This record gives sequence, structure tokens and C-alpha cells, in this order.
Amino acid sequence: MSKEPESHYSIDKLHFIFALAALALLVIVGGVFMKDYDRKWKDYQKKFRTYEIEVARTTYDAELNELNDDAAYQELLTEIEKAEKDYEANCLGNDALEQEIEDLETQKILKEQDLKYTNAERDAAKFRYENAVGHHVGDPKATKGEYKSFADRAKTLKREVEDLKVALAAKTEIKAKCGKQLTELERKKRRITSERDIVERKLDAIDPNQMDFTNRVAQMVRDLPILDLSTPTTEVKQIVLKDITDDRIIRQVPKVDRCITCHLGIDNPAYKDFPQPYKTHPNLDQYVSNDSAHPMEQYGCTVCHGGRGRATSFQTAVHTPQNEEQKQDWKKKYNWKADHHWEEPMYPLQYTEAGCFKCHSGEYPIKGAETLNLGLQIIERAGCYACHELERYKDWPKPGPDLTHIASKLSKEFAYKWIEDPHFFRKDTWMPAYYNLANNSDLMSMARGQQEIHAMVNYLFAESQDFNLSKMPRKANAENGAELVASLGCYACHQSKPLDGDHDVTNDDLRRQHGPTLTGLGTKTSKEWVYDWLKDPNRYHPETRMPNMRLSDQEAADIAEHLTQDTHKTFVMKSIPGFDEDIINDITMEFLGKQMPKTSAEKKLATMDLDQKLKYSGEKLIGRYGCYSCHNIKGFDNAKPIGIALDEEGSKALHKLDFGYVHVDHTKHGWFDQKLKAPRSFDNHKVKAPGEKLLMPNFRLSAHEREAVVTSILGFVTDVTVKNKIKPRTPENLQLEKGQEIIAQMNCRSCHKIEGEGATVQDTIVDWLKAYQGKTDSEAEKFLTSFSPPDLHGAGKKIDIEWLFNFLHSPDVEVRPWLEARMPTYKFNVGHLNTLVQYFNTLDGEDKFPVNPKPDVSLTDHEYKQAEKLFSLEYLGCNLCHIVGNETPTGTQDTWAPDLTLAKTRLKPEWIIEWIKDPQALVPGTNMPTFFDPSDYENSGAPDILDGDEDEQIRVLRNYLMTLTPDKRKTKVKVEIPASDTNEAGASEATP
Amino acid sequence: MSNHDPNKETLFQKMQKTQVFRAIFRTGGAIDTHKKRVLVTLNNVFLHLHPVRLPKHAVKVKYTWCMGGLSFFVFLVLTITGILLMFYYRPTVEYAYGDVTDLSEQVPLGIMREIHRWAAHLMVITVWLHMFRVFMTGSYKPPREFNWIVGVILLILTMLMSFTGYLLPWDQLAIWAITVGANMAAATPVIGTAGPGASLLAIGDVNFVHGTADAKFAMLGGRFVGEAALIRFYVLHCIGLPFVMMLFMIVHFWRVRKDGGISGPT
Amino acid sequence: MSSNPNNQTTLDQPVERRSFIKWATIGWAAFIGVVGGYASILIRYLFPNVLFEPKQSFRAGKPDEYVIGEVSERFKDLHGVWIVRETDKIYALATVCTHLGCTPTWMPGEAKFKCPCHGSGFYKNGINFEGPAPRPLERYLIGFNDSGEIVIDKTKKFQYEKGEWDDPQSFIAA
Amino acid sequence: MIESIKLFINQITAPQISFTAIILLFFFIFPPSEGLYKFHKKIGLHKLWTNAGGKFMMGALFLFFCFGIMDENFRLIVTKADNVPIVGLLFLVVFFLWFALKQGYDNDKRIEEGKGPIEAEDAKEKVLVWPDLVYIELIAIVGCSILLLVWAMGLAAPLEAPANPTVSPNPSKAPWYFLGLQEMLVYFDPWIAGVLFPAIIKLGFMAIPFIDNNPKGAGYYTFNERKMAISIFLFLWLVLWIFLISTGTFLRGPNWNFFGPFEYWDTHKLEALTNINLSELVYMIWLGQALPDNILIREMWGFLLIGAYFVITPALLTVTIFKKVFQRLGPVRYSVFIVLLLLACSLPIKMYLRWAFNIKYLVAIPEFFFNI
Repeated sequence: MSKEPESHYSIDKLHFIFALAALALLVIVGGVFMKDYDRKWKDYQKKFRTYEIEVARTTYDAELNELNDDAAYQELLTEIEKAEKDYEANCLGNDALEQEIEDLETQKILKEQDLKYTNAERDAAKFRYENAVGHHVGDPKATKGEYKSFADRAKTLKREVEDLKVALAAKTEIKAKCGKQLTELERKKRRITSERDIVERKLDAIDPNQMDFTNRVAQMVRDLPILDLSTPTTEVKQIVLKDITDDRIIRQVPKVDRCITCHLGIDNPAYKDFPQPYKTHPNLDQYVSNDSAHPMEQYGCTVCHGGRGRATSFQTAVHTPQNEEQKQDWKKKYNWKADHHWEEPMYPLQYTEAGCFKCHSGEYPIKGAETLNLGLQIIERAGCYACHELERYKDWPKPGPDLTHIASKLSKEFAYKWIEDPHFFRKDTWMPAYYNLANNSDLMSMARGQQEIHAMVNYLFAESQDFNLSKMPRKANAENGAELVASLGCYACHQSKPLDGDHDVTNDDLRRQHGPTLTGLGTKTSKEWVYDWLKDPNRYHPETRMPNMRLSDQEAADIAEHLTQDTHKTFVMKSIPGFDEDIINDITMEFLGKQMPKTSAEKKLATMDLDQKLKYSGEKLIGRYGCYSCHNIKGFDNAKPIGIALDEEGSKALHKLDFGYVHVDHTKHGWFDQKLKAPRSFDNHKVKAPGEKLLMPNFRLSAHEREAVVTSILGFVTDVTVKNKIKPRTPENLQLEKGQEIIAQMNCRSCHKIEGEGATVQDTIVDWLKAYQGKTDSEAEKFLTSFSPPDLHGAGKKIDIEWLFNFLHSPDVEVRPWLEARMPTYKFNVGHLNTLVQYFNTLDGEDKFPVNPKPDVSLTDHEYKQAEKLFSLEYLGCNLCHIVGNETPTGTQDTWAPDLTLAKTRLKPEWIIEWIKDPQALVPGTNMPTFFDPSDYENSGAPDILDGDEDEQIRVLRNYLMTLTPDKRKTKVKVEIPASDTNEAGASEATP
Repeated sequence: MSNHDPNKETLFQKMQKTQVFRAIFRTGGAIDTHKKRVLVTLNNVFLHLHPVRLPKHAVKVKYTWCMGGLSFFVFLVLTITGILLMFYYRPTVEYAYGDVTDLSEQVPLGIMREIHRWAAHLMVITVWLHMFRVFMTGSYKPPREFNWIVGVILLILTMLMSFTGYLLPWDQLAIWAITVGANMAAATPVIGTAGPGASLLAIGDVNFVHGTADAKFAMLGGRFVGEAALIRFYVLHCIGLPFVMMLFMIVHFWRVRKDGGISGPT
Repeated sequence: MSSNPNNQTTLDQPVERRSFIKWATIGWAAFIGVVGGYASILIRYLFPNVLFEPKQSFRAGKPDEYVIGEVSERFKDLHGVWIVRETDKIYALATVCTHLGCTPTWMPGEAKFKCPCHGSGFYKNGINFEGPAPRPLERYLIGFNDSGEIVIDKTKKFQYEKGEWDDPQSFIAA
Repeated sequence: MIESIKLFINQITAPQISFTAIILLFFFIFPPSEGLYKFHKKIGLHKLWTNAGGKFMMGALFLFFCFGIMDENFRLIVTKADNVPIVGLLFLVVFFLWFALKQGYDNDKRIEEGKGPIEAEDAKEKVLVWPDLVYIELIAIVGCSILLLVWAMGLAAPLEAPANPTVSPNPSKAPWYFLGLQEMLVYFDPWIAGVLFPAIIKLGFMAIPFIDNNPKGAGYYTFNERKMAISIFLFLWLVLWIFLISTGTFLRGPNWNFFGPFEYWDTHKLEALTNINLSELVYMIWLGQALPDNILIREMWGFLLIGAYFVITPALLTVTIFKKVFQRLGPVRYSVFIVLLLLACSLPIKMYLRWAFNIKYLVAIPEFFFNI
């Protein structure tokens, strides 16, 4: 150690410190490299590389085996071997020929070069000559001569070249002929082995075992830190989208998705059984692949799934765990943490379909999105839209029954017990529970709640108007009623008993919950009321969606008798607490105190008797709880819905959701789920006056149902980033959506299959066939189609516009008279009817220009006779299956077909032609026989009619059908339609 | 540099004799004599800021804390990393956020951003501590009053640099911090719309201080923190303020020497 | 600590340095390493992991979309490629003149590519025959993807003068 | 036990308590006058500036953070990327405070003994810049690089959601070095806290060399020779700057509510924030009458109070405790000094007015955006 003059510190010591510091820094700089180099996605890609090799090897082996087993291929191999030998023996070694060819080639090249130069000279001379003539530059004569001589020389040369070429070709021909067989065979082999060769090439490129030593080293070196700047095997893969953007609020920028950097097998079906992140997308038909509806290159990933597209790590991609278990797992595996700084975290797997709603919000249902549809249907059934404004359900009718005549239907006791706990009476009712919930089940609140219910019931009954029930036939047969309920199709919209709790609700189930489940009616109301309701539901409840079944008096009575037999005994035994005037005073004071100063309120209270107090506070309470949102209640005609609008709920900022003191995941879906599960629980541990408490009732949804509803709510977003991808708002699309809306609103899909979905009623028809028609399982299966309401596929193409319009308005035409299920009469207005007719036509592309003239359906006498013949049993025997007026066919009902006398008005003439020609093409699987075999059309028709001209035969048959008149039929189509601007509230505005 | 044969020249020694080496390193190779040690300070452009000799206390870390020097070093780090960041950063509403995201997601050694950001914080701290040390040693006392003022100005500039840089990632943190700051500017007396006397600069009914003509607008180039503000802050951060800072640094360093070197007891 | 504190020093007296040579060497070696590290950081930083430029490979449809004997200009503007189908093969020509990088024009009448800049001419197969172009046009890697579509990858080029046109990746047999 | 300690800390960190405690203690730790200095020595506070004292302070700070880091809420705030530098700052400030004062006190002792400061002794000897200083600088640079790189590797720079002018995060905070100003905004109108004060602070700092005409203590560490200057400076820098920044960073949560270091940042926390203006206090509460319509009459009391503050206080101070100071500085320097000092003191005064009387503004003329 030395210290030097003119220096303070010991240099040795400084050197030592410096050395330590520099070494430390060196290590840290190395660390910087390592940290930067060490990226998870690189590991994934390396791992994927081994999987790729594995998959390629399997394919390769399979191909190889296939080739080995392929006799033709083996034969080809031997042939090639032979040909090779041949070639070697006969074609190789012919040196003289080779020499000759070579010489000729050289000559040709020389000549060609000469020609090229001469041509160039000629062109130049030509230009000089032209210039001399045109611009008077130089001597035209001399230049012309020059040009001529070059041109002549070029001509000669050209001929010489051609001659040489011919000679050369002759020689090569000889050579080629010799090897022709071999080339041919080899080409054949290549064709057979092409698949194997592709895999082989791939293996060569990626499998280190296939490589030589230097290449193996190169594979390692190219991925080393720093050197990986040049050509690394691992790379960030990204999709940059043109039409879908990332939202920068002020501006939109092309979306960048890098998910495929780790999700490497997403578009390759070979990886469907591999672990994440390599796994194939589960639905390649719809997504990701190039020929799907949503190819990856156009849609990316995060537009549907959410998350941060630019991310290249698990954490920054904002993956969201499905449940607690996965969360813990991720924490362990990926050190996952919740990221509250990204407004659109990835949807947890079970809510993925929320993303569909961004673009498909106008559709009913959204095809392929089962969970989302279920959620939307629950929202429709539960009537969420009544309290919470939703653009999609604007102008939908109120979901609950009319209460303006409640006294004629229910007793006060029933009403009390019902409000207290609707699910006790009927466990699957859509009426939600308002009492005994998280924030009002303490003793004080319960006592108060009892008096609140008294007050509301009192108000309802005090305001109930008189309602005369129509007189019911004295005699009624309950058994007959039961059969009617089963056969008419009531079970399309109602159930006879609630579903088992142990199976997850499906979209089909919900269609059958369109109306209330038919239990306990005997306890609830009188059979007279049920009779009156069945005869004309609109009389009691003008806006009801319950259609008129056109029941005869006796039918209605029988059904009423049957339905009211079921009673709810424990419900009857429930006791009702008496009035507690103190509490009623409190409640009344609370509301009075809001309207006037306290002293005047007290004075006012003193002047009121119990009934007045009950009525006053009942009205106020109905206003508070928003009962009027779902029910028509007198005095609340113009009241506003009490909930918040949900149209943008999914894009609400997380911090706007008050989690209170509830311990659930601080995520949007966590909050929504909790809100549905225990709507009032966010009041827990909060000190609140009765008037401040949360009001949302409990619908007692199952976990599965909640999941579906949460999916929908998450989907309720406004998103500008997809505006270029949303279905264009063309008139056609709008018409379709409007039609779909009515179909959903009226539950048409419960009976009919529309756009490939629905016909839920068929299950109950099978039940009916078995229970009442004595059919066995297989028979029921066979008869099912005939006894079910028709599939409406292609209805727009088939059915005459006017007829359809009239039918929908007043469907008492019996197209299929054998059907027991009855198309009911709906209270459609003109707007609705037009929408529906337009819908079916638009769906089949029928309302497009150009308009064609109506086809000529006249027949000459001769044609008429021929047609009659064709129609008869002798030839086609149409009436073997088809009803013609009042003539019914002879066969069993499963073969019966619609009334042909209706064809003239009901069917579009163009359609009939197509239909007769090839029914299977229009409705695959139809019972209608194919008389004219499309594969051998020319010879399919009867040869002795109209000279065997099939087109003519079909035409006259069609025209013949148009002559059949329904004169023998019982009823006619009535045309009496309410105008669209009549006072049916709501209904008219839906269809402007 | 072996010691076996003193007459034998090592390669290093030979290299020192070449014309090229001598052209570059005036002082010559190994600085092994006191004369050379003096010369190296005099001859080197970077070192000539220092005097050749110093009183001993001025060399002691105990006295100086090295904070001034480190502030300058951190400034250099910020300059270099800042320039490198400009390769990947575009100051537009569309790209700013994505480019910053990409620094951590795909740009190799995007750690540059971390270094830049933390160095910015560090610089504020070192400058404060430098000021604290200068105060505690009474180094602002005559004849160094002016250099103290320059120092305060540099401190303000440091914070402004940091403040303008805060907006550039264009995330929530950025725009709201700047919004809070910009609204203070709006409260400037007389020339801010929300400041006292905002209506003083008026002739008749025509008010000359309004939403698009006040202190806040001058800062943001708009009514709120938007595209214009981003480009303004970017230019200030990358060109305007560094330039001013450079000027004041030159003065600061120059005055350190001219005021008699680092302070000390007289 | 000090070896000779009383010794009056002269300016030319060499400084003793034997004892610390070890640490100094280590220190400076490490420091040079650090500087090297910084330089590497700088270099690596210049090469991003992702490019936002248009993709270098693209799909060009099925082989039967191209007429035998014709030059397709379908992808000329978008990707800078002519696709030529001959009787037995299809190949992709770069639309870059090998002289000075202009884009030649395809003249179907004369069946040649003519460069507007300095008059270089190329046959349909890309061989240069007139003007200053020093070598034939380049061809790009061409192949099929899994669904049988032609895929052209512009990152890999094939040059005639290097004999690369015989490479099976430079054309597809049709 | 641990919970109650946390609760206790949560309560005493409330600005009302912690700020008062600091002010009360401050002038004993950093005595500005001879009398206080003696008292300070008598109760042994000067021992803080010994090696043992340094160990104690650093140890206490370290222990506090070790204790705190076990708590989830504390950890969340302290490890937030942008808050980490302030944690570092706290340690650095305490260390360098001790470092400077230790050397100062050591020198004071030497001066007392007639030896002069250690720097003076050192300065007699000259050393060459190369290699001593240059090498140290290099080592410092390497050390600083290590710090930066480790910091950069260990802590990712924050990047939140893309800018969205329609959704403001709660809380929205300025960069940390401006949080002192943001904290002042709680007590003052923006034009004062955001414009006037920053300007005064800057000008005031620049004025320091001209106000402080004490020739002693130049070029060496000392405390005794420049008690008052150091005391005032530290009050401004430590209390009104570093302390307010720390409060703003660590203890201000959603809605700018106060949260103790171990408290969960509940967005819905409610605090009673009912403030009144002086005019309302005077007319409505004390005099029991309506506010006068005339603005000047209405705000008269505020103006009077402020006028008195800036006229009577200096006069009083001049004849009492600042007698000597006045003599030393002369009228011009003294006026500048006293105005700056009063402005600086207006911040704590306003804070106490708020806490004690819920005073919002002394002068409130919102009609002209003029509130004090």
C-alpha cells in the first residue's frame, strides 16, 4: 500500500474499489442482457418447435407407411428402376449425339448474337431513314439503302437461326425421347409422394436430428444474445389489422395483436390435444382459420377476447382467470397479478361470448353464441329491460301481468303471500323476491317489510277496477282439458311443472318459460277467471303476449277445470301477520316528510285513518320499488323505469362499481355476478335508512343462468374500434333484425323452426302422441314431423305475400287440418304483419328487384286434361298425401300433406315449379316424393304426357293446382286488421 | 507490461511511440510521472474543467458528496438514453402509447425506458442533494452568489425536464398529471382564465384572455391536454429545455472555476 | 500507509506502481468489458423484434388461376412480383431491374420487360438481352401452403447467374 | 399488538398531528437562536449528530420500513413504481442530513477549541486532480451506473391505461416532485399554490446569498456559526417541501383523502370537508347577520387580517426577537427576508386555520377568482 505525494487517497485502495465496482457493473451489464434475453415467449416457441417436429414426424411416418402399403406405388418404383436401367443402357454414352447437339447449340448462339446485332443496326438505320424523310435530316436515299441492306441481312440470319433451331430440335428430340419414359414415371412418382415430400422438407428445416453438424451449430448460434438480431428462430409474431382499431380515444389506430407469438398452434388443427398455449382454437369453422367467418388475419384476437394485443407476456396480456382455482394456479405458474390499468381485460373463458355482442347486437338470436343467447333470453324472460333501459328491448311489452283488475283474479291474501316470497309459491317464477334479502332480513326490517306488503296490496286492491268475468259453461271435463293442453301446443310456452334443479337451463327450456309454469292455479285464482282469460286474454290484459287460441266455450271450460285442479297446500297454510299501525305510521311519515315539513306531515298523519295510510304508503312504495315497470298499475302510467340504463354497462369503468364491503373479485364480472346472486349484498355493513337501501330484487338465478346473464351484460358496450366490421345497416339487414325481434318477442321459435333454430314444442308433441294417441316411441318419432308446426325454412320463397299477411293476422285457415297444435291468433298490428312478411321474404332474398311479371297460369283444354291425368292416381297421385278441399288422403296421418286447394292463394307460382322439380333441394328430408329425378331429368317424366316434356308437365301441373278452388272449405280468410297506429301501446312503435 | 527486462519494450510501449498514438494522446501513454499527471488534466478537453491541483478537502467525498458531478453524469445518461428512445417513439396521439408499450413488449433492451425514467427521478434527487450540500457548506456566499442563482435555475429546469417528459408515454398517469399542472397555469393572475384578474386584460367588451388565449393554452396548444400538448411537450423535452440547460450548465461549470474553484475555508 | 511521506517529489519522478498492478488491470479490463457491453446494448437495440412493414410473404391463389404462357401483373403493385406460368412451371419474378432498380414495364406485344430508365430489356423468363442490365431479373421463393395455394416469400431470392434457378424452391412444377 | 401499533401510526401520521409534532420538535432539533441552542445541547439532542445518532436514525427509519413492508397496504403504496424514488429520497435525506450536521458539529467543536474547521486544515495541503479526483469521479460514475441498472432491472417503469381525457383516475396526482404544491392546493387557491408560491420559492431561493450576509461558515460545515440560516432553510426544505411531498405521495389517496400508511385506500372513504370563509365566520356566526352585498365590506376582515399580518407582525418581530437580525441585515435585506419568511409561514398558518376553524379562505372573491 502506498500513498503518494500530492494525493489524498491511496491509489491502491482506489484501484481496488474501482476494480470491484467495475466488476460489479460488468456483471450487471451481463444481467441486463440476460433479463432482456430471457423472455417467456421464446421458451414457448422453442417448446413448440419440439412439438412441431413431433407432429411432423408422426405425419411423415404415417405418409411413409401409406406409401409402403400402396401397391401401385411399389409397382411404380420397380418400373422406375427398370426405366432407369433402360435409360442408362440406351441413352447414356451416346457421345456423338451429345457432341452434335453441343455444336449446333454453339452455332445457334453465335447466329443469334449476330442476328441480335443486325437487328439493332437495322432498327437504328430504320430510325435514321425515317428521320431523314420526316425531319429532312440526312439523305433519305442513302439511309434507305443502308436500312434495306441491314433488313435483308437480318432476314437471312433469321432464317438461318430458324433452320438451326429445327435441326437442334430434331437432335434433342432423339435424346429426349430416349428419357421420356423415365421423366414421365418420375413425374408420376412426385405426384404421389408430394405430401410426404412437403413434410420431409419441413422436417429438414426444423429437426436438428436431420441436420448436419454445421447447421446444428448454426441453429444454436442464431438464437444467442446479440447475434439474435440477425435471423433468430424465435420471433414476435403479430397481426396488424386494417379495419379494427385500438382505441386511443382521440384517434383510432390499427390494432396490433401478438397473441400468436405464444399461441402458436391456434390455427392448426393438429394441435387440438396439446396444452396451452399451443392448443388449437376450439372452433376453427367460425374463427381463426382462413376460410372461416372470422379469419385471424382480418379480426385478430383481442377484439373478441379482450386483453392487450401488443403484449408478449402472460401478465401484460391481461389474462383473466375463470375462477379462484385458476387464479391461484396462475399466481403460482405465471406470477399473475390483477391489472387494474387496462380497461378491457381478457374475458374469463366462460364469458368469452360477450365479445360477440359488439358487432352482432342487432341479431336475435346470435348464431353460435349459446351462452350469450341464453343470457339475452333470460333478460327477456325476467324482464330486466323493464327497470333497466336497454336499446335492444326498447318498446317491448311489460313482462308482468296487468294489475288494474287484480281483485277479479286474486285474493288479498294470495297477493300478500306472493309478494312476500313468490318463489315459495312457484319456484321458477320470473317474479323476483323483494323481501328477506341481504339488506332487509333483520327483525326490524322484516317487521317493516310485512307492513310494506300490506300497504302495497291494499293500494292495488283499492285501485282495482271492476271486471266482469264471462259466463262459463256449467259442465266441464278436466280430463278433456288435460288432453287439450297437451295437444293444442300450450306447452310450447308453458310448462306443467318447474324444471329439475339439477340440469343447466338451455335456450329451449327458456322458450317453454315464456309464460308462467301452470302450477297451483287452483290456489291462485278461480276457474272462472281462467276460463275468461283463455277465451280472450287481451280483454283482461290488453298488452299480453298470450295469444288467443280460438277455443270453443267448452274447450276453454275444460282447460280451466283442468288447470285449477292443481293447488299449493303449504302456501295456503302460510299465515299473514296483522297490521302494525306504528310501523305503518313510520312508513307514511317517511313519505309525507319528503313532501312537506315535518310538523305539517305530523298534522296530516293525524287526520288519516288506517286505510288511507295504507293506500298512501302503498302507492309510494310501489313507486319506490318500481312495480309499475313490469306491471300495469293505475296511477303509474308515465312513471320512468327505476334502474340504470344497461346499454353501456359492459364498458363501465371498474371504479364506478361500488363493491361496498363484499369480498368478491374486484372485476366487472365479479361484481355483476354478485349483483345477480345477492343483489342487496353491497349494502352489507352499511348504515342506511330504509329509503336509501338498494332496491334490486333477487331473481334466484342459478350459477349457470348468472353466468349467461353476466356474459350478456359484459357484452353491452359501445365500441368504436369495430365500426368497420359491424354488419352494415342496410335496409335488408334492418328488416331481418326487426323480424327476428318480433319472433323473439312472440316466442315463435317455440313452435316453428326458424333460421334453423327452435321447434321446442316437438318434445311435448312426442309426449302427447305417446300419452293420448297411444303411439310407441318409434311411432311417435315417425309421426312427429307431421304433427308438428311446420319448419319455416324457405317460407319467404314459398308463400304468397298477401296470403301470408292474412294468415298471420288471422290464422284460422287449416292448411294442415290433421294438426292438433293450433296456430293461435296474435294481436299483430299492420306494422308487425308487414315486418314479419318482409322478414321471411328478405330472408329468402325474395324482395329484390327486378320485379317479374306474374307467370301465366292459364291452361288450354288439352293441357288441363293432361294435368288432371298427371295429378290422378294413374300418374303422380297427388291426393294420396295431399288434402284437397274436404277430401282427405287415405294413408296414415304421418304422410299427410297440406291442402292443395289453398295453393292458388297461398303459394308463389314460381316456387311450385321449383318444388315439384326437386323438393329435396328446397327442404332436405321432406316427405314429398321426387317425381322428376334431377340426375336424369330428361327421362324422368311420364313419356306419354305432353310428349314427355318434363318442363311442360310441371308447368301444367302447377297451373292445374291454381285452378283448384277452396269452394268446399269451411272458412275464408278474413281481412280485418287494426291499423298500425291504433292504441296498442308499444307494439306499433316497434315497427315504424 | 512485464518487469523482466526493462530494456525490452512491450507492445504497449511500442504503440505509444507511433505517430498516430501521439497525435491522439498528447500526454503520451502511461501517466507515470507527476508532470504527465499535470499535463493530462491540462490537455484533456473533458478534464480541463478541473484545476490541476486542489486543496485536499475538495477532493474528499466527505465534503463534496459528488452530487454535482453525479447530476451531470445522470444528465448525460438521460441524453443518451433519450436519444435512443427517440428511435422508437413517435409523439402522436396514435402512436405514442403503443410505441411505449412496445419498448417493454418487443424492442430488444427496451430497458432503456426504465433507465431513462429512473435516471430522471435520480437526477431530481441528486440535484436537490447537491443544493443541500452547497447550502450546508455555505458555498453560496460571496463570491459565488451568482453561481447559486444559476444552480437554482438548473434545478427548476431539471424539474421542468422531468415534467415535460412525464406526458410522453401518453397514458392515464401522464395526461392527468399534466392536466393538474396545466390547470395551475390557468390560475395565473391576469393571464390565466381562472386566475384573479382574468378580466383585466379587456378593452370594452372584448376580453383578451379566454380559453384559447391564456397561460394554459400557451402551454398546451389547446383547451385540454391533447395532440398539440403532446408535440409541444415533446419538443420542449427533447430540444428546448436541454438546450437551455446546456447553456446554464456551461455557465455553472465555468463559474465554478472562475469563482475560485470549489468552495473552501478562506 | 505512505511509504515516504517526507520525500520531496520532483515532477519527473516515476510513480511506483508495481503493487497495485493486479487490481488496476482487473478493474480496467472489467471497465473495457462494460464499455463493450454498452456498445452491444446499443447495437442490439437498433434491431427491433418486430417489423411493421408489409409482410414479405403472401398468398397468390391457386395455380390454375394463371394462364399458361402469360405474365400475370396481379401482384405487381401490391407486392412487386410478376407471376409467370410456363407450360411446366410457375415462377415469381421480382419487378426490380438489375441495373439501377427501376421497375420495368411488361410489354405483351413484344413479349419482353422493358425498363424505362435505361432501356434494359428482359425476356419473359427474366433473362436480360439488351441494354445495360448486367444480369437477369431475380426470382423469389415460391411454393405451396397446406391448402394448396401458391405462397411467395420475398425474403429469399434466386439468381440465374449463380445457377439458383434450378433450385426446386425457385419454381413450382405445374 | 401489531394491529394497534399500526392503528396508532395511522392516527399520528394524520397531517394535523404529525405536522404539529414536527413543528414543535423542529426548533429544538435545529435551534435558530442561542438560547434554544443551549437548551438543545442541554437535553442532548445534539447527540443525534454523532455516529451513534446516525446509526439510530438510519436504523429507526430502516426498522420502520421493515415493519411496514409486512403490511399489505403499506407495501402497495411504497412499492408503487413511481413512489420508490421517494422512499430512496427519505433514506438519502436522513443520511445526508446527519452527514452534513455531524461534520458541522465536529467543526463547531474544533472551532470552540480554537482549531478551526477540519476543511481549513485540509486545505493547506494540495493534491493533484489526476488521479485522485478523476478516479473518484470515475468510481462514482460506475457506482451510479450500477444503481441505475439495478433499479431499471428490478422495477418496471409504470405504464397505465392509454390516455383517456374522459375518465380521470382517482386519485390524479402530479409527478412526485410537485406533490408538495399539490398538497398546498388543499389549503390555497390554485393561483397561490400553483403560481404565486412556486414563483416565490424560486425567487426566495435565489435571494438566499443576498439575504444571508453572515460571513462565517463559507466553505466548511458548521452549525453553530449559522444556526439561524440553517434552521430556516431546513424548515423550508425539510418540512415544507420533503415532508409535504411524502405526505402527498404516501398518505393521500382517492379523493385526496388522508390515509394512514397502513390504511386501505377505500375509494368511498368519506371525510367531513365543510369549510367556511372568514367573512361567513365573522358575519354569520359571530355577528349573526347576513353577508353584506358589497364585496369590499364583506371581505374587509380578511384584508385587514392579511394587512396586519404583513405590517404589524414584522414591526413586532423587529423590536423583539429579530432585533439583532435587523441590525445585521439592514432595512432592505431585512424587509425582503421578513416578507419571504412571512409568506413561507403563511402555509402552516393557513393549515392550522383550516384544522382549527375550518377556514377555507380569508378573502373569498370568487367573482374575480380572487381567493386567499
